[in-house]
Amino acid sequence: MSNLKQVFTDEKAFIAFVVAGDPNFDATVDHIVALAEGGADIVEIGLPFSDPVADGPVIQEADLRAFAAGANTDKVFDLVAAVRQRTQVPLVFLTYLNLIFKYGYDAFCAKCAELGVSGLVIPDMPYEERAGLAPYADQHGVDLVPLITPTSGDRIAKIAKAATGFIYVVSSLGITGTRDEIQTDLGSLVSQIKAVTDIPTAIGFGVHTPDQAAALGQVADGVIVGSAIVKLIAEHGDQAAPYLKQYAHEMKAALPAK
Amino acid sequence: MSNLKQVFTDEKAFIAFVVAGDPNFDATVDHIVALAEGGADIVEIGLPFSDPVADGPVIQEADLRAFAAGANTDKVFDLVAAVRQRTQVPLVFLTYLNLIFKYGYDAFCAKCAELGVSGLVIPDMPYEERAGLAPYADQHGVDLVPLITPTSGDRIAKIAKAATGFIYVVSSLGITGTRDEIQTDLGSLVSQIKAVTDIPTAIGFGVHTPDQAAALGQVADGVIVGSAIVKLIAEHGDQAAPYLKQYAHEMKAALPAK
Amino acid sequence: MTEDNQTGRYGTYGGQFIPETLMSEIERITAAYNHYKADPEFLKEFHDLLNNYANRPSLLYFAEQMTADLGGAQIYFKREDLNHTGAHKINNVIGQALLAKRMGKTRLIAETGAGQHGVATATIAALFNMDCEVFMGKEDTDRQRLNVYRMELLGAKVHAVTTGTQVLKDAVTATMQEWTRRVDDTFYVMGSAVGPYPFPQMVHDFQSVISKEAKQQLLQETGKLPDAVVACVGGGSNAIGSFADFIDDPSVKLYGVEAAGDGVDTDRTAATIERGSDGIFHGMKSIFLQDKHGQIDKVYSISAGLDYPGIGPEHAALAKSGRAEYVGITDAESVDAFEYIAKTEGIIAAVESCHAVAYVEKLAPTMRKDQIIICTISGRGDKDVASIAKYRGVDINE
Amino acid sequence: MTEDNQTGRYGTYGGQFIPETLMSEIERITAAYNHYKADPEFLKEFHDLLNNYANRPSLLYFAEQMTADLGGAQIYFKREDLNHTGAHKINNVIGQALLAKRMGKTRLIAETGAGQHGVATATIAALFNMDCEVFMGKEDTDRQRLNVYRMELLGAKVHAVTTGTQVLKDAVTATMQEWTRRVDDTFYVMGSAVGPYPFPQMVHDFQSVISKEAKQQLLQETGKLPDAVVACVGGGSNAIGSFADFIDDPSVKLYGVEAAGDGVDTDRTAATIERGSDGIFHGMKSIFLQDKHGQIDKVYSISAGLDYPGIGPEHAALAKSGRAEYVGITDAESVDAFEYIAKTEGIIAAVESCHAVAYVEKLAPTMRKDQIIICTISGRGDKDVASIAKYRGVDINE
Ligand SMILES: Cc1ncc(COP(=O)(O)O)c(C=O)c1O
Ligand SMILES: Cc1ncc(COP(=O)(O)O)c(C=O)c1O
Repeated sequence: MSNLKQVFTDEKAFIAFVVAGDPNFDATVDHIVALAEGGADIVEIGLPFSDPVADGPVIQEADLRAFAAGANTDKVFDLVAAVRQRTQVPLVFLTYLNLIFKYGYDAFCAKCAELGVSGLVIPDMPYEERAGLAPYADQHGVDLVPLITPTSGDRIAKIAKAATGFIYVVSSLGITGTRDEIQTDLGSLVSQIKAVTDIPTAIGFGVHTPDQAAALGQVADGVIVGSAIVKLIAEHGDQAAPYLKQYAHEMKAALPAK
Repeated sequence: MSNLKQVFTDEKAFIAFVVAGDPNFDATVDHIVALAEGGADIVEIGLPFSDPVADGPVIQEADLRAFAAGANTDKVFDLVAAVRQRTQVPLVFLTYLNLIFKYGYDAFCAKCAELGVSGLVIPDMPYEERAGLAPYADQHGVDLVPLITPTSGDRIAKIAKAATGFIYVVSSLGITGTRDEIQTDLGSLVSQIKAVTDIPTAIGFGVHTPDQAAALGQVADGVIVGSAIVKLIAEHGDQAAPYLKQYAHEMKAALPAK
Repeated sequence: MTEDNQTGRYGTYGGQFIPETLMSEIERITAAYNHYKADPEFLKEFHDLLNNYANRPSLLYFAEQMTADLGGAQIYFKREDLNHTGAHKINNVIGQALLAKRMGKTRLIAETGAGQHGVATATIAALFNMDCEVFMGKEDTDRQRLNVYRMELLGAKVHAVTTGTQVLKDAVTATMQEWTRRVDDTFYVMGSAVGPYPFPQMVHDFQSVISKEAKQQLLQETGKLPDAVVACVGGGSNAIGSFADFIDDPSVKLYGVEAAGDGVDTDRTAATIERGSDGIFHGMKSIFLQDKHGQIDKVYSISAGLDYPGIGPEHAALAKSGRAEYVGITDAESVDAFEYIAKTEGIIAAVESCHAVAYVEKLAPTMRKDQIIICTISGRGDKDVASIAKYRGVDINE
Repeated sequence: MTEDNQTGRYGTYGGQFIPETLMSEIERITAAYNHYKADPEFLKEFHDLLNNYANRPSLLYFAEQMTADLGGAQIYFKREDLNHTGAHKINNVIGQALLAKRMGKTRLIAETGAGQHGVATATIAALFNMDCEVFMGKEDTDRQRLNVYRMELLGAKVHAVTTGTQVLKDAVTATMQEWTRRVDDTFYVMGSAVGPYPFPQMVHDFQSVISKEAKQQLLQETGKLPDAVVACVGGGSNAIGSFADFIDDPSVKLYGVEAAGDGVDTDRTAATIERGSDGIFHGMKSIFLQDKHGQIDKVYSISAGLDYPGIGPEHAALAKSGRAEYVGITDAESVDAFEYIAKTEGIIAAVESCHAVAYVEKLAPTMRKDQIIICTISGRGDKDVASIAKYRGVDINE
């Protein structure tokens, strides 16, 4: 078990997502540092996969830019090593199970531990399929951050009970991407989780404005922003750092106090 | 019964074919007169049909030229009337049964009689299908010239016995068109006919050179030339008359004496 | 003896109006056919091929959605589209090719319009290991290169006919001419219930499997005869096959549906019986679209398979006697029906067959719910999808 | 409990590797399927639709010419090409759509590569009067406009997928995404024996009608089991259906034939089992064509239906256990086979199926004359004629 849970102890957390290698590896290092400086409590690094079943067009395009820059698992580990020269911000990976499987469950988790990557978010690994990876994650102290969605229903309890680090609460059906309105009754969803665990919750999928951060921060222990950040990178390319820092600052500031 | 049979009494007959209206009606009148002057004993006038099942490409193209000039049954009767102002050469029609059927069997035969058309050659009216037209032809003294072919076999007797005017002996299988070599044993075919009737025989399909005329004239009572004449008309258009006259002269001259 | 009660007549229609060169062969074919049609061995082989090659019996399908939607008679489809090669044509071709084989022929020739009959003939030639040459109007070979290639894949040689109007009737003429040229080893596989006797009769007999099966299937399912049978008519093979076993059941109304193209009253039509007149052509006395002098018309329909200026002589006789009724369906109506049956039943039917479907759409609502219509789906419509798109102005060029 | 002996495993393969958003739905589908697969009413309706809509049983055809020509084992074709819509796909689609209906769904979604599965799904949606949306890579919609229009005729909406490599695997991804977006009224009709459990099992069960019929038909005709069964493998639905009822007959050799494209040793291939490695993708643990990091390859074959970088988990397990053998056939070999079966048997078979035919051409001569091969002709090849012409350099643009 990692230190992730600690992040949520005193403040509502702002979790920022970038795709590793978008638009190139040096830029990603700068972007992560900028996000951390701006106030991001955790940076989620997307390790790009050829067929990202849970991701919308904004992140898919970022993946393509990353592939064009030569992204692969080894390169992303190198990236993390470079990041670690400049910041100790907690890191998690978001990726698909096949990349971890091919690297080897044990080797991948070991590498994460070595580089200080605290957790893994794996959209195509539901509760029922944790058994292959979980022993290695446990052994190396890497959290498996589960997703709970508006359709989870009576699956919530078992997922929440097995969670370590934090729980990724998916705001809406469908795939990643910014949304102006979130329809789900997130209050009820989070309280169902809280009823069985004290692991922190962070809401993602569609979150992009400080107003949303303020509102959702009332409901959960943190918010996760992906597409909105990736859009800034798409717009400003390797010059995006100051914009990201500013954005992180605004989002963090908008979060309510604990 | 017409006077056609008489044509063959003293000489081997040269029978020349033209398509009515190819390339126009005035020219056809000239062509018929020229052929008669050159020595043609009978002129066979093709009344063009949209779908001439027995005709090869040379005559089909002549048909198209005739249609372009406005050919139809009425126009062709007008043509014959014009021809009759200038020559009394024996005439027969070659056409398909539908045109006669649509004009009316009785009316068509009456019109032939009126204009001095002695016979009809109808490639798509075999012996078995004579019964509709024959009474009217008989009544108006128009000969139904039957075709006998290399495949007629034991049909020869009944066809020959019913024939009036002359018998069109088809030299070869297939459709009209000039042929350099005729494979059929025409001697045997003609003697089978001669065994049952004294109606004259004329050989057609593929005949075009004076040499062929000389040879086939030994076998039958006449030769019929279609495509070779039509080709001359295709080449010389409405200026074909002198060439036709010359050609008729050569062919007639090449025929052996009776 | 008048013209009208000789061999091979259907009332005043039919006959053998073909060049003398072919008459001996026609006599041999008649004799052979009369022999084999009563030969148990021949019939056994024929039915074995129908069942184990052509995939018969074809389904009699209750069109539940369409019946409910139209709210009248119960509609059954006789599904010839499910035959191997996708149309009723194969039934006839198997029969004729088998006869050809029995007669010692080694070469099949055939005409084709859009290619359906050509493909069917090439198919059987491949199976029987016989030579095959198909004649097709140049205009059609240009429009239907895919079908030309399909025939070539099956081992056939395809000739583009450049004479006349370069369409189906010219292909028939060219095939007859080829037949007069080489009759010894060659059998002309006639593509519809047309031509000189005994072809219309052979085609009638070989295609009658459609109505024989349908009758038995319907009796088994409902215990009843149909009240109406509806089939599209080009030359009339599918329709005569659909009618055959019901002709002697006077309670069964028979409807032949012709292609009216732009409309029966326009020049762009192929509605032979409504618009045509008696004539003699392609070996038969029948009804043809022709001018007053007897020149055969170039006809028009969106469906290549109905685009023929004549009709089989038995249909002419059935029309004259009133035993069957013939109606016209326009391009527009048939395209609507094409879309309708696709959306309601999930069946993409040949545009030819959709002429019959369109008539069923008119007929069914005028009938009682306890009444039954059998409509023959003569072929599948995959071949037509591109032309329907074109008709609707959709660009499907790849 | 290790990863490899959980729900829905075939040996070490299978599983349910999908987003949490779908897991409750997958649980509902599993429960519903487990209920209905034993429900006599459901099974009756399924078999009734197979027989009276899909046109089953399909023929078991003795390929006499080909058997004689190859001079070895007796060759039988199981003729799925004679099904309504022209391929085996319909069997599975009927089953899944019926389950969807029973679950109260009103909307079907499906991925499609060249269009076969999309057309089959649109067909059943039309028959069941359900909404239908089909996802197809943009590259494929451009190449296959005719099939797009065909689906539209059947009432489906077709989405061109512009993400990723814009081909089949991206269409699968897009369909899964659409499913996560709207899961309540929507059923994802999976097109092959792939995806998260219970899809591979459902597809197995619905397609097993192929081998059940074939076994019964062959026993009836010869009193024997086959010595070998040969079927092409894309995702593996046709092959698993062809194998299913023989898996427990150890004397029957099972051959799955993959598309080797330019060759198993080239980069332009789709021979998953020969060239791929274990991975986790599209909901399942199985074998995939991928790079060493686990990025999925863009694959290649002349046959759009075999052009998938994975294979159903049950095949992965059959390959691992050695119960079935998987072999690759190149484009060139399959095109030769396409022409060969057309010329010898008069059958234009799908180029997918011709991969199996090509393997039969190799296998039969190595077997004794008293031995028997069943080869499944999974679909008809009319759809492929244009691309075969193109492969041969023949211009068929109309
Ligand atoms: C599917 C289909 N239906 C009908 C026809 C019309 O022909 P017939 O009237 O001979 O059945 C054709 C001719 O090609 C056809 O292909
Ligand atoms: C005719 C045909 N055969 C085979 C396949 C391969 O799919 P599967 O392996 O699922 O049978 C396809 C797929 O579209 C197909 O259309």
